[in-house]
Amino acid sequence: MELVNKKLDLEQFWAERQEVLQSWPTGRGVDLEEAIAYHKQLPASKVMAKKLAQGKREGITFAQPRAGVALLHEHIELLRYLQDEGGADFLPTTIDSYTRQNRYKEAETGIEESRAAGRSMLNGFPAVNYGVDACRKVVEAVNVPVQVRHGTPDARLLAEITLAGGFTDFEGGGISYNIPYSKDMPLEKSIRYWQYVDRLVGYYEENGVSINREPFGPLTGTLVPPSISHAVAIIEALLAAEQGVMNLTLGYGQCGNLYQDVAAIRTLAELAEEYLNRFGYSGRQITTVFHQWMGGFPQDESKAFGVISWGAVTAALARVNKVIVKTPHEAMGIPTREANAAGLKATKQVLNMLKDQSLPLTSELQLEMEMIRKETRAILDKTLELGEGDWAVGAVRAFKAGVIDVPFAPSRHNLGKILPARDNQGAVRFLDFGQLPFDAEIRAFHQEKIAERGRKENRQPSFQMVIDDIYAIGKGMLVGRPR
Amino acid sequence: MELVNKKLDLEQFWAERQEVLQSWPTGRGVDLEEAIAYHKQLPASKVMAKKLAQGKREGITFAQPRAGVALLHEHIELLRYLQDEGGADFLPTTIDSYTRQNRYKEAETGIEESRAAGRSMLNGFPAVNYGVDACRKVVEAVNVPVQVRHGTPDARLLAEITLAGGFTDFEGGGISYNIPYSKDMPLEKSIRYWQYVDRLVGYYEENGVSINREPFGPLTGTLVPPSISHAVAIIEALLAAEQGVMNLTLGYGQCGNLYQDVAAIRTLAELAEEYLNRFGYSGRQITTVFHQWMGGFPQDESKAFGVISWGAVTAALARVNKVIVKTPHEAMGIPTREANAAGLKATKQVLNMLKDQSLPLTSELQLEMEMIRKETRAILDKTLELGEGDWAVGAVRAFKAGVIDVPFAPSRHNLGKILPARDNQGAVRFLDFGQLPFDAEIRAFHQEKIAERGRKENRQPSFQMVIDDIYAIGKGMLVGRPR
Amino acid sequence: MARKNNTLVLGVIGADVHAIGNKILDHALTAAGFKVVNIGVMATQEEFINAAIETDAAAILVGSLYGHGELDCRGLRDKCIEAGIGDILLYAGGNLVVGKQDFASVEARFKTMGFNRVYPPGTLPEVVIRDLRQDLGEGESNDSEGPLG
Amino acid sequence: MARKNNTLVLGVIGADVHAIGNKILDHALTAAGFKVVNIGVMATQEEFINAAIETDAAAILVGSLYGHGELDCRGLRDKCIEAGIGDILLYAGGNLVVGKQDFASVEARFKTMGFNRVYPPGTLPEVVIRDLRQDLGEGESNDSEGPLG
Repeated sequence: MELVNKKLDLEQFWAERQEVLQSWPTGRGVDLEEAIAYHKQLPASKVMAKKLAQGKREGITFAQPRAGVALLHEHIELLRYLQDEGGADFLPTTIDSYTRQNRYKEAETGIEESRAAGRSMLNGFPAVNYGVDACRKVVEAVNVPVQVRHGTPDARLLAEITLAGGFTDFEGGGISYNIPYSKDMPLEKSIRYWQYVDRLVGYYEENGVSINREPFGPLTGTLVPPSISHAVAIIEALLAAEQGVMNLTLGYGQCGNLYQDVAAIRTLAELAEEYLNRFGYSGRQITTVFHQWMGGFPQDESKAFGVISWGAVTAALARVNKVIVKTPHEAMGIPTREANAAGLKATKQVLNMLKDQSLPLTSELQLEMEMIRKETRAILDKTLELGEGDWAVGAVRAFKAGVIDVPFAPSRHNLGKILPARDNQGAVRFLDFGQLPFDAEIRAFHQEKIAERGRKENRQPSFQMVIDDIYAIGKGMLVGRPR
Repeated sequence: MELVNKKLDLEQFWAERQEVLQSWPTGRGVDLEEAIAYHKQLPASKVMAKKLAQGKREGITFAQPRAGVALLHEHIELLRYLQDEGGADFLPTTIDSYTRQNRYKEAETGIEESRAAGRSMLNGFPAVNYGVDACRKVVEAVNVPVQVRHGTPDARLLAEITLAGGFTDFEGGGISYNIPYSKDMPLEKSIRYWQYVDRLVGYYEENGVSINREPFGPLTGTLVPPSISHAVAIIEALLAAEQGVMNLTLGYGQCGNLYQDVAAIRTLAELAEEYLNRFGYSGRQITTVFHQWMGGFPQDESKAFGVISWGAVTAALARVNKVIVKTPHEAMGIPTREANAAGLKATKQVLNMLKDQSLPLTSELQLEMEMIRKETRAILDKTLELGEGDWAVGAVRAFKAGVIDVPFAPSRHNLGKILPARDNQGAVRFLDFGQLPFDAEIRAFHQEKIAERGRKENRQPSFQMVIDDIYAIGKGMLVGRPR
Repeated sequence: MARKNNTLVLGVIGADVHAIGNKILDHALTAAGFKVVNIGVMATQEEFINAAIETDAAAILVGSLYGHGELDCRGLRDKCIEAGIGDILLYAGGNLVVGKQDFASVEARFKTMGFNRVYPPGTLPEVVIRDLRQDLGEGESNDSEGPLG
Repeated sequence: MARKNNTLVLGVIGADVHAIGNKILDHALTAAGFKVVNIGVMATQEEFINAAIETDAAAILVGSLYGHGELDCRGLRDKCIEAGIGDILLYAGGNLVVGKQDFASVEARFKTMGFNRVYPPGTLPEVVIRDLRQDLGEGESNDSEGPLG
């Protein structure tokens, strides 16, 4: 099956669906026409795209936690707590790692072990094993839109079951849920799988049901320069739009420097709209999501509150549409529900206090924005060239050639040649460009920024800077200065 | 005794000292020459002015908690905990409210009741009752400079005992520790008392001992426009300098709007140096201190962490020299030592993460700075005119005339005619100017800012806005929108 | 029980100088139609009682924000009884004790001390106004400038 | 006891794809003179054991960041014994369990499972390098490229 960026033929889609739904017994519980009817009776307050549209109009930054446990009644309790005590504007259902790898038998074992142990032995909610009706119990137990969050390269069955189950937002994409989440999965395959997911969402849209799609912005979550994650997000938006997706939330993970982060959020929606319009996908609703610090966290909970709140300040000043919230237990693994609500409450306090403030467009901010635009366009335009006009083909070839290259990715299909490091103000720059298609101006900008740090620290730029930067935040610092 | 801004005659000072030291038995324990020798053997790391100078050179923002309990051994344990667990750069000794009113007998009862109850029944450390040697036990038990923080209109004996006790910083001033802390005390008297304190500090300086002085910046701590607190701080700096004070830290309490707060910190040292130089007091070390949110706090600890961290972000971006830290127990009264350390840790995490970032000088920031300069100069210049060239006389007459007017002050000697309220971006403006000597340009600026909020909220500017603003933060908001 | 007037004595007790809540309450209670006798900050028990007797007040509203409230308020009900105004309403509010303590236990201690209503920090003026109307026998009526005034 | 080489098998076990610590450790251990056989993320117990046999490794370093480490690591020591490398060093590190648990109890559970060293999240490469040198009989020597290589 040859990969092309073209809307899947409906008959071909129906045929593929039969296979997908038969891959695990719960697939038989999906009735698409009945699911469309189910969605149509959901109140607007439970539909992600509608609530996002309202927030965008009113300038609200919404807060959403991450959460998911193995047992259904505990998962529902957890979400209700995050809604009632934490004040979550949107709720998640984070899927466990076995399900992300389509290892449903091991997920089943995990459910059984969890029942036996009396605590969750899985790191998320195994939605496929539970099936459509259980998902609807989750949706019906809460008052706000619920999103599926996972990290699944082949999420076709998961999408079928959770969307039929009434979830109104589905995170991921053929690149963003492969390169940072998989070791061997070829991009051709994952992009093709996600064309299916997007085609399914497109079918819902064609039948009057709004489903929001959210490419996973932070990628590996550590020292990812904005132009890399922007390029991936925009390619996934283009691929999704081709399949009929109408509502997209594009993401970006906090790097830590205020100006770079605000510049990244402001350019993300703007560049996405530029490319969507240029390639004929007009009328899409584009919103943005900011992920609080995805790197290492301090073990101390008070210090973690500092990291969380700094993310909240940046989200507020960037006037992003949604922020994904960390918890004070971040360094210790999966948080208690109380810790999860605590992260939300600290975040919402900051968002509320800053809701009338923003960062004015200064020359510093304009420079950051302009560099992100140039870099992102350079990557995107070279990708399209490699794909001979086809974004899907281009994406595969661009990763092979290192034209798109994600730092610290586990995938064999990522070249892994670029090296990011912080500059003297903590912004993430390129220490090594690998095979990125950047011109002399862009290269000179980054080299000078890194050199400035080297001079300040009296050392040559090297991989040691990268190690120092990664461990720095656990010691309370952004820039990893020489020890 | 007529008040004039003139360095106290040394003989007159010695005579007054005898009275002061006899006002409570522990006064007999003060030997000034021995105290000077004691200070000279303190390491530089325990001397406030020296550590502040180092931080100012290196661009460090230091963090300091508030803390004080009734029993000596518990107070020492508390400070050590804040130093070791909280990482406090400077330590406080907050004095109890009875001592602040020179009610040493009631403080004695408080110590006894505390011993009986096994917990502190006072809201601070009664340093006068304990005397010089106990103060030195405090200073010797820790590794960082210790400051006396109180709120005492007549702090002459407290200064004698604590400075002889080895403390290297003394907060307060004849205006800032009267108007927000006292009901009946005439300004003539408190300013005169503080001339004594400053003369004592000047005497230490003349004998080679650096004692830092810190006028209390936040005043009533609620909706105080920057120009009001700047004017008071600068007058107190001028009065202190006349008495020989060489090291001054001027303070400002967070209002909550980033640009206004950064503008306030940046103009504070600049204006103080301008006036000190203009009136012949050159070569003074001027540093700045930023007080995290002094108004009502949310009861929820996670939300309180958000408020604390937002203060830390502002402190870092303003590049202030010191920040006074709140605790997650703020709304509930005096915090546990763990909560106090928690506030410090969250704050230091943010300061560390942001230590390489600052806010560039944009046109928005320049406008805020320029308005603060104009307002402060208007108040100061009118004060000097009223005083016929004498700052002490001018200060008394300015308060009487309402040329300086502190919102929500308990003092009868404060006119209490101005009304502050937030504008649409949360900056504190004047709703009613009272008798402030502002020209048409300044008035128009504030009126338009408040009118903008009124239009946005579809209501006439009124006292209800003020009430709403005061309760807003407890509900997570900065601007109190109509309910 | 119905009171003969709606005069309130408002003040901050002890060595406490926190004036913000006092000024806000003064404004809000006045706007709600009560006659407010504000004795300000740093008020003694005697000042509260004298003001209540002089103005024939129906209630004394004691604020305390600095943590010494428990010491300062002890014996106030007894002194009211001695002064012949034993049945006056006593309200207390603010940060009444040192340290973070369970509010229910603080409330219980103050009720034992003879206070009719006890409020935690951050209480809105509306709540106090509603309770005053109820305790003064006005029910939910907003007609506070009527015959009762 | 002295080992015959300083080859290490490094990998992330189970369905876990967290690659950052893996890449950092690979770099730091290599720079410290160890021969690192990095089998990457999503490695099975069998892949660890096969790589250790093939390269005659002295230690297996198991990373787990996603919370399933306890399930994934169970039985690894027994399989090593069955495969004839029962005395190989086993290290584990990362977010080994779901939820916030006392690290001492996590460490105890993993030691019972046959692991020689257990590390909490955020452990610096230096710590692992120091322990490896000690367990491999190199003492505090930095001469890791000497005759032992």
